[in-house]
Amino acid sequence: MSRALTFRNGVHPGDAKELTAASPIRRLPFPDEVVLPLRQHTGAPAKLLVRAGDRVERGDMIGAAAGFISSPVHASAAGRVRSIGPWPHPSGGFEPAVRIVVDRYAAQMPRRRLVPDWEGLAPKEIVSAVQAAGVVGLGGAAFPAHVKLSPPADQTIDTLVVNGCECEPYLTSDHRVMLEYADRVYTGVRIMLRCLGIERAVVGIERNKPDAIETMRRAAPRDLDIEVVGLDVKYPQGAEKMLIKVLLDREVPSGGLPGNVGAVVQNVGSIAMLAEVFETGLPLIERIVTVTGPGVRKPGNWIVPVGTKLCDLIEGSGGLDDDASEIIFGGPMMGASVASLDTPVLKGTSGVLVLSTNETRLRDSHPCIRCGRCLEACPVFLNPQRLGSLARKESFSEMLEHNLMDCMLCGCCSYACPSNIPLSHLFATAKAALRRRPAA
Amino acid sequence: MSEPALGVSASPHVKGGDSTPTIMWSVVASLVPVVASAIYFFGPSAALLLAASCAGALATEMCFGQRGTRRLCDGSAAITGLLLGLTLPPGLPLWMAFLGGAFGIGFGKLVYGGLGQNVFNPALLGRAFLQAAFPVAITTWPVRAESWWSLRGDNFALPLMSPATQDAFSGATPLGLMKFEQTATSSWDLVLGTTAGSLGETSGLVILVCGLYLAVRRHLEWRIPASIFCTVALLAGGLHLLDAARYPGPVFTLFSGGLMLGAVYMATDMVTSPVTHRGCWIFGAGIGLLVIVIRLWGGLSEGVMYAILLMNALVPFINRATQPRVFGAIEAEGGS
Amino acid sequence: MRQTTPQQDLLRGLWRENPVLIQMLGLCPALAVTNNVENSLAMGLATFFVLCGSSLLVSLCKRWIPGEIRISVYILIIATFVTVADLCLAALLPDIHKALGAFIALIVVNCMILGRQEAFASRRPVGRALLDAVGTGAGFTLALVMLGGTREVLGSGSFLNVPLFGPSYEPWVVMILPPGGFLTLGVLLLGLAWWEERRRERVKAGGVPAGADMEPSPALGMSLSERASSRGDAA
Amino acid sequence: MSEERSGNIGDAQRRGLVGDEALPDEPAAEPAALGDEVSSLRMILTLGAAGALAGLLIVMVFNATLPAIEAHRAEAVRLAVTEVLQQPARYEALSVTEAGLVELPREDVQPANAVLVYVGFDEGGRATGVAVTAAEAGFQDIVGLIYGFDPQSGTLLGMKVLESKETPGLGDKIQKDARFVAQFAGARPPLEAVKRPKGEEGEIDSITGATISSRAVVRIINNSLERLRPRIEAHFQEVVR
Amino acid sequence: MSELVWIFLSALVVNNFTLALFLGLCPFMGVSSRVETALRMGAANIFVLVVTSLSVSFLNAFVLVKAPYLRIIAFIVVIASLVQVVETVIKKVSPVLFRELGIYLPLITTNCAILGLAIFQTNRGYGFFEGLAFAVGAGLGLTLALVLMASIREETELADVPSIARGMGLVLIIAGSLSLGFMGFAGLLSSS
Repeated sequence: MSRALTFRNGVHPGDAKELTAASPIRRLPFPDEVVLPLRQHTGAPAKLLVRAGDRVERGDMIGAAAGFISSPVHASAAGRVRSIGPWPHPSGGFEPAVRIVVDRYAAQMPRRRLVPDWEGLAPKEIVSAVQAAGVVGLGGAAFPAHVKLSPPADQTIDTLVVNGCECEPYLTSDHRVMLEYADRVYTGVRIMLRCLGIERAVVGIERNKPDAIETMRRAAPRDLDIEVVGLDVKYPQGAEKMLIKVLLDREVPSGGLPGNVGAVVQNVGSIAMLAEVFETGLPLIERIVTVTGPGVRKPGNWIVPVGTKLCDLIEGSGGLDDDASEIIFGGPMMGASVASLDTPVLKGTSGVLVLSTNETRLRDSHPCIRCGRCLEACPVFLNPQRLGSLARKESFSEMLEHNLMDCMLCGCCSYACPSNIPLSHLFATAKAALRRRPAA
Repeated sequence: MSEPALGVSASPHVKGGDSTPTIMWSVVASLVPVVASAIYFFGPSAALLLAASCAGALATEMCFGQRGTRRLCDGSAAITGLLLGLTLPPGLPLWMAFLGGAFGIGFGKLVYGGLGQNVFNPALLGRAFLQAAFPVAITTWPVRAESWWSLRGDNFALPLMSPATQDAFSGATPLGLMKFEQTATSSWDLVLGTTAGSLGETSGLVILVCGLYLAVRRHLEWRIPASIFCTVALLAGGLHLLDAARYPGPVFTLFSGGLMLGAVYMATDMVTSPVTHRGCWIFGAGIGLLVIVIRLWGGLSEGVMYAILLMNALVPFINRATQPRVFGAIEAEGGS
Repeated sequence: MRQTTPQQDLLRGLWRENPVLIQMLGLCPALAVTNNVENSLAMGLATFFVLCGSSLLVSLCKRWIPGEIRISVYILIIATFVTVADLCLAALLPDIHKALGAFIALIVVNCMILGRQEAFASRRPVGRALLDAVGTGAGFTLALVMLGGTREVLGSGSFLNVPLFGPSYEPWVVMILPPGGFLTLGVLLLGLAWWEERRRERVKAGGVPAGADMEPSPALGMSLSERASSRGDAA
Repeated sequence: MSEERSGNIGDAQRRGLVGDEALPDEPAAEPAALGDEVSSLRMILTLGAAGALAGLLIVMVFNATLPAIEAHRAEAVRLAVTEVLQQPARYEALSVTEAGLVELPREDVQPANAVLVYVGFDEGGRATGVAVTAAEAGFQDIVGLIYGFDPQSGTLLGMKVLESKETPGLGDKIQKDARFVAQFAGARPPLEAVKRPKGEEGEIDSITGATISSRAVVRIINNSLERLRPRIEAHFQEVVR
Repeated sequence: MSELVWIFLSALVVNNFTLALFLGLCPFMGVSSRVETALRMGAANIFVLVVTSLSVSFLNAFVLVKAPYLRIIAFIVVIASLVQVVETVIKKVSPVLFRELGIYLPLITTNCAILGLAIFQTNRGYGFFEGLAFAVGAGLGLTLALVLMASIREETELADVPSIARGMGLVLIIAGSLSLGFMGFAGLLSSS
């Protein structure tokens, strides 16, 4: 096979996955309290359905989807709603959230099947079941899964791209899922193929996970057209556009979606979750989180209820090291640092990374010397150098002319910048400023 | 569990290895062998001149730099001073070297707002100023000195005063010999550096090795020197084939004058070279072309400095023209 | 609309609205011929002559010049005076005439002169127009001599051809070459901007009334009463 | 109207030349008194009158200054010619044409192919040499010079640079370096600029650091002589006054 | 032929109108903040310079032989009216071109480069073709300087230029640096 096994540009951060790559997925004990923000996904926040004092069972819907691109929120543990109000959110601010005091003595078992069995359902029915179960992408952005399963009529989808790259350093939850739940992944693939009405799936896995490639190859069902491809290790290999370029050699048009080139991309964790929802009959109320980093005593991959607070998660992982200095939700490249240990794990929280003072030592920022490394790093071929100097002068509209909107905030430019200029942060700020500005 | 003090910072939370001061100081470090060979060839004069030009550069940066002395730590002023010193003839009065360093930093860098904002290479701008201001002193090349310890000219001329011993010492560079007397210099002398010339331009081989080291460490954009060497070698080779008597061959062209120093250390100055790979190739080709034009058809025997300065002026234009095609942009729409 | 006093008309062009240093007009001669004081002075005076002559004439004749062809007539008048200046210089000071060369003829297109006609001489009484022309012309000459002085002192080590530093002075040849012209004026402007900035800071720090900002620089030897009167006008 | 006006002096006005005092304080400056329409005839008359006055003035000044200007020019020529012809007793301006060295009615209007030269004579009225002006590109710009040539001995009598913009301190030595200038007297063309003279005839020791300018001078003389020498040599003997 | 090439190159780079002779400084300072504008201004300049050169050749050959002292007046009048005529013609013939160049044409009348060209051409006794080469070289030279300056100024807009250098001070220093760089072309093609 003469396929280029990677995309152009990108960066090579050390992957640091050895901390947890060998830790099997284990369940942590239920916490005393779960906090469920109503905004856990891309799109409109869920509409609140409960009031303080209400008794909820595990799997009860407490927030309803507010539109097509939205997703419901379910109680992840049986208990009583203590209060509803602003709560620290991984995005940095406070968001309305439902606090549930977990009932110590509840069975925490499903009363009845909340999600129907998928076999025998029409594709349309599967999609609405997926939405009702609150399934979203688990890779980070938490894009509602049912949207991906119902492409617009003008797009002809021919391939499902299964994203097993997990290119962010440190994180290993997808890796473990592929090792431990390969069959479940393929069940999910089967469901997705059914919904999309297509036959073909391509699995892309970075080569730093040879065991996962091996397992996935072996587990691939013979009746489906499935290809498992080992890819070069490079960040951001797992970005949709990069992955489609590598696996299908198609370039998603600027401003377009994978659907424009006939592909749907979903990461293995989300696909496994899709299958799990139908298997267990429970909506998305728990997920696998990698807790890792030099600042935590016992790193591992844990299954926890959505809404588990950071402090409980850390405690389950043996507590913080003495020189732990920063906690990040997500991977080190795109994840956001959180200030409060009360921040809850969301549906989209793929990992919690605890860095120690060694990694977070403040580095001086220097003037840009136009070395061009950001251009060499940018996977979408922007000119971050120019964008950065425009951002400094706040010429946002001129930044648009330089294709700011194609930036996916992958952080490669900041990573590569020898002058330590927070480029992707500047771009995020500029994008936010432009979004706030009334459309001109 | 006690609440630890948690920091919050913007993503990404990991960083690549290089930092700007690292790059700068590694360039300075790679200049050490070049400086050493300059001192080996030209004795105490070389050391004095380098010190004077560095002093000029650093003093100006210190007095007028925006954030005072802190900027000195990034090493860029030191590089400017060293590079300027390396382009000067060994017999130049020290005050001129000092003036050149001050001019380069002041008008080549600080008026634009300091490091990273300048358009012209400060060292070369300083050199061009000196060339225009003191055309005689800066084209006076010493002939071989009696002992290593003797000065190679009137380094200690009083400030604002002419050097006393100009004519007695004047020799000629290989390029001058070629241009004005049609006398070739042997390739071995050129490669080893046993010729007359500026402090840093004689030891082509040392510069090439240091440049390779920098390129391997990725502290230097290898495309620019590669492009310059290719262009110069091709053009010189072609012309040499046409008329061997009139046009010198590629080896002579590559190793004579300041081409090595210019291509490896001056043209690759990150601030004043294009940011795109395509731009770097164009930039290098432009320098190569201008070097050949000025050397062969111009009035000066050496044109590397002017070629780089002129291409520096074109860099904003090259950057505009070579904007990468954004991922997913329709081919027909082109770059912008 | 602001009324101006005769003093203001005369002094404005000298410094505060100096055609070269502040308004950046007539740069072509200001840079091209200022490689020594002698040429600068000659150029300044020739321009002074043309400016005064044409201002006077324009102001005298403004009544009879139809608006539509105004500019053409001005140019004609200016060109006439320039030709006169050119011929006189050639007759009286042939060496300087040779040194200035084509740049005497180029006084015609010095935007400063046409600008003064359009902005001032064509709207004001003869006396005022003349005052303004004298002030502007003197300001132009002053700027030229400043430039020429700097360039000659550094570039040739002399002032008005009198050597200043003895025979072993190493001249900065660049100063009498084109780059020296650009750089000298650039440095002069940097200096002015720096001085202006410092003055503004002093004003801010010392609590001097804001009106003081508008007054012409005291460095030009205005008496205190004049300063007071001009401040009164400006306010 | 005022829009159009600002367009006319454009650049100057846009950059604040007009300043604050230019506000239309005196609309009288506009020819309002004459009504809105100004007839074309009036315009033409005004322009014509202005032009006529201008012409008159210029002609007057021209006539007044002409003698002085002519005198300066003649003096400059005299200085140059006497220098490069080694102090002839007198000299005359003649034209080199195909017919030989002839006198033309006007010095400043030369027919095609004719070149103005100055022929010097000794006391006895014998022609001693010709002074020729020539100009070509030098290092910076055109270098104009005059040289004296003695066709009988075939040697140069002298050279003087009349016009150059060569680099001060380097290139302008072709004008100021007496040693360099002196070499031309007695040199036998065709000349050659060399770095280290070997004592051959026609060698000119070029100025250190100003090789290009030195070579330019040599080239200008060589080229000019190449063109004129046959004619001058053929007809030189005829010129006796 | 080589004479024409030298005249062209000399006007283009060696004795660049703007950077070495200081002609056309008004647009160089005023119209050089954007590259697009600079390009248009340059194009308009080339055009007017060529037209001027042609008419100056004509005037010198047929009209001014008799009255050299009327040179300045004749040139300026002819240039001014020519520009006016050209403007009108362009407006009629090609509104597109007029939109591109039109607004710059009147500014050019008072541009010293034009009259400078006329006078230099006369003083040096250039004929028709020499004048043409001179005009094209000078026009391209002006455009080159203008565009270089504009692209550099666009770059410095993003820089932290110290407050005292903002504006013309920096522009003049950039011009000086460019002028230093152009000194490298001295002696081009005349070194034989």
